[in-house]
Amino acid sequence: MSESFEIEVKQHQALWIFTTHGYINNQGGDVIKEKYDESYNGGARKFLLNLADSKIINSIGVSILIEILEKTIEAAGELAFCNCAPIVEKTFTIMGITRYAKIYRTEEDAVKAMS
Amino acid sequence: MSESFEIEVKQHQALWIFTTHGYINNQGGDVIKEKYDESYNGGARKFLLNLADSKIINSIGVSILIEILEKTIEAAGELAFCNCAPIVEKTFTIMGITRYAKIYRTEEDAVKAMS
Amino acid sequence: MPKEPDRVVELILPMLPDMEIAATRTAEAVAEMMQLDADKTAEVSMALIEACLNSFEHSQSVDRKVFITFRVAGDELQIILKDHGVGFDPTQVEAPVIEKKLHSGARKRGWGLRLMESMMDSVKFESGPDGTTITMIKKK
Amino acid sequence: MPKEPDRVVELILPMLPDMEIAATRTAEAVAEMMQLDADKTAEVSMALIEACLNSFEHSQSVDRKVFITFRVAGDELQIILKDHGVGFDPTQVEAPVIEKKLHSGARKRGWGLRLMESMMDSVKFESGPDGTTITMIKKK
Ligand SMILES: Nc1ncnc2c1ncn2[C@@H]1O[C@H](COP(=O)(O)OP(=O)(O)O)[C@@H](O)[C@H]1O
Ligand SMILES: Nc1ncnc2c1ncn2[C@@H]1O[C@H](COP(=O)(O)OP(=O)(O)O)[C@@H](O)[C@H]1O
Repeated sequence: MSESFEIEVKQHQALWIFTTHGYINNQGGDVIKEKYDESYNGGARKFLLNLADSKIINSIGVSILIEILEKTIEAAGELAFCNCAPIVEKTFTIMGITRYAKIYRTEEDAVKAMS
Repeated sequence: MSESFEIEVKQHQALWIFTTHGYINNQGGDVIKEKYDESYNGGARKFLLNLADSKIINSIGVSILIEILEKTIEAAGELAFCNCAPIVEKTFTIMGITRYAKIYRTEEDAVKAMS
Repeated sequence: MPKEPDRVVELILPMLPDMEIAATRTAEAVAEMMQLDADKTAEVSMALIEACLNSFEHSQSVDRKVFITFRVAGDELQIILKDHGVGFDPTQVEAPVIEKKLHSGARKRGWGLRLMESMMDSVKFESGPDGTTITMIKKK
Repeated sequence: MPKEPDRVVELILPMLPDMEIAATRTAEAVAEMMQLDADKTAEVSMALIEACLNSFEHSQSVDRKVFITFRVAGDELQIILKDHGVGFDPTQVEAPVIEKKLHSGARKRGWGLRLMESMMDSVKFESGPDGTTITMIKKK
């Protein structure tokens, strides 16, 4: 709600990890896109979004995630998600996003597989 | 809500410690009263209620707490609370309960003072 | 783009166990909209719980509903809670005193109105044979 | 003691940012009343968020309100959401396909109806110049 959306960015070798906090709506999506663009412009091509603390999303927010997914695919990069709440995973599955982005159970699993 | 109220009972020397989980309404109050009566009938006279996980209460629930407070005072015993949410402490203060029952910040503080 | 709507949320609840908690959930969402702090939000919820429980328990309303309007106006949250019950005279309600309650045989209940008044900045009762309307205000 | 009321909760929300979250809070309270499990409750909330956002964004309703009725009947949760907007023809809405969306220049949006239909057991639209009514059902 009015509690603002937050995001932390960290780097593990070539992998950029974004940890989100809060509702992924249009504003939340825009914040993710902004951080994504910054690291993309710095040369990053491998991205992991840890959504453990984003248990509410909406289709406007997710459409922004599709934008960054498209950009990643076009650059022959890789984008994945981890720690998704069941409803988030279900949403990504319904939309077909899971055909283009892997979902890992934990951040550790993701880092291991993507490094 | 429909999630049921729970209570854990433990003993530290002569002090009986009840840790509550959930809404202290009429049902929650009844559960506390039942556990209180059991230990009272076994001879207990010193009681501590840890309310850390009961952030919602209502006046019906609190009126049951007044019953056990009365019974404790009549037996020259001692009843105290700890880890109260601000709203719970405020409620007890408004009602005057804090004149007859101490409120400790932590369980550790309470155990130290009451042992 | 049409003009911005008033910040008013209306909720109609059935008089059923735990429905007072549904009222607090809505109150919390409205409180967030006006960025009321956590302590004040909890105080609003407590007052609302007591107001709902009174209607549930005492109103004898036949439609078994409470009608709640939340209105944010500037820095104020106004809550109007109505039931279509038998009403009561708040001036005839005895003020509760803990020393009296702590005597054996005394009714321990009777704290609802006191709590509502203490938790809110103002509480007004209008009550008669068509029911009870409580208007409560909390300032930011 | 009057008879038990129907398990119906009514909510009227202003079309304001984040008010869809207020709708989910009420839905959660109703879901708890019928002991709907956590996953299904989250699915109901997601469908409700999408339905609200559509009314907020597309209805052009002049009163800027959505009217939501939650009804528990046996093992079913029925949600009726109305706006007094311009309406639309759901049969004319193109089904979204991720492969098309992933092409540059493509509109990424257009998932709301799909999500609502996938999250609920049934979704029915009635829409015309007086507005849109969506009836959604979730079974326990
Ligand atoms: N909505 C209402 N309709 C009818 N009577 C009410 C209502 N609210 C309060 N009352 C009356 O006022 C009295 C005091 O209420 P309250 O202070 O909340 O204490 P309690 O509910 O514990 O008795 C109630 O016992 C009841 O007689
Ligand atoms: N309540 C409504 N009032 C008017 N039009 C609506 C309503 N709900 C949906 N629509 C129309 O249906 C379209 C598809 O909606 P949806 O699948 O939710 O995707 P999106 O909102 O992202 O466009 C909208 O773009 C809009 O034209």
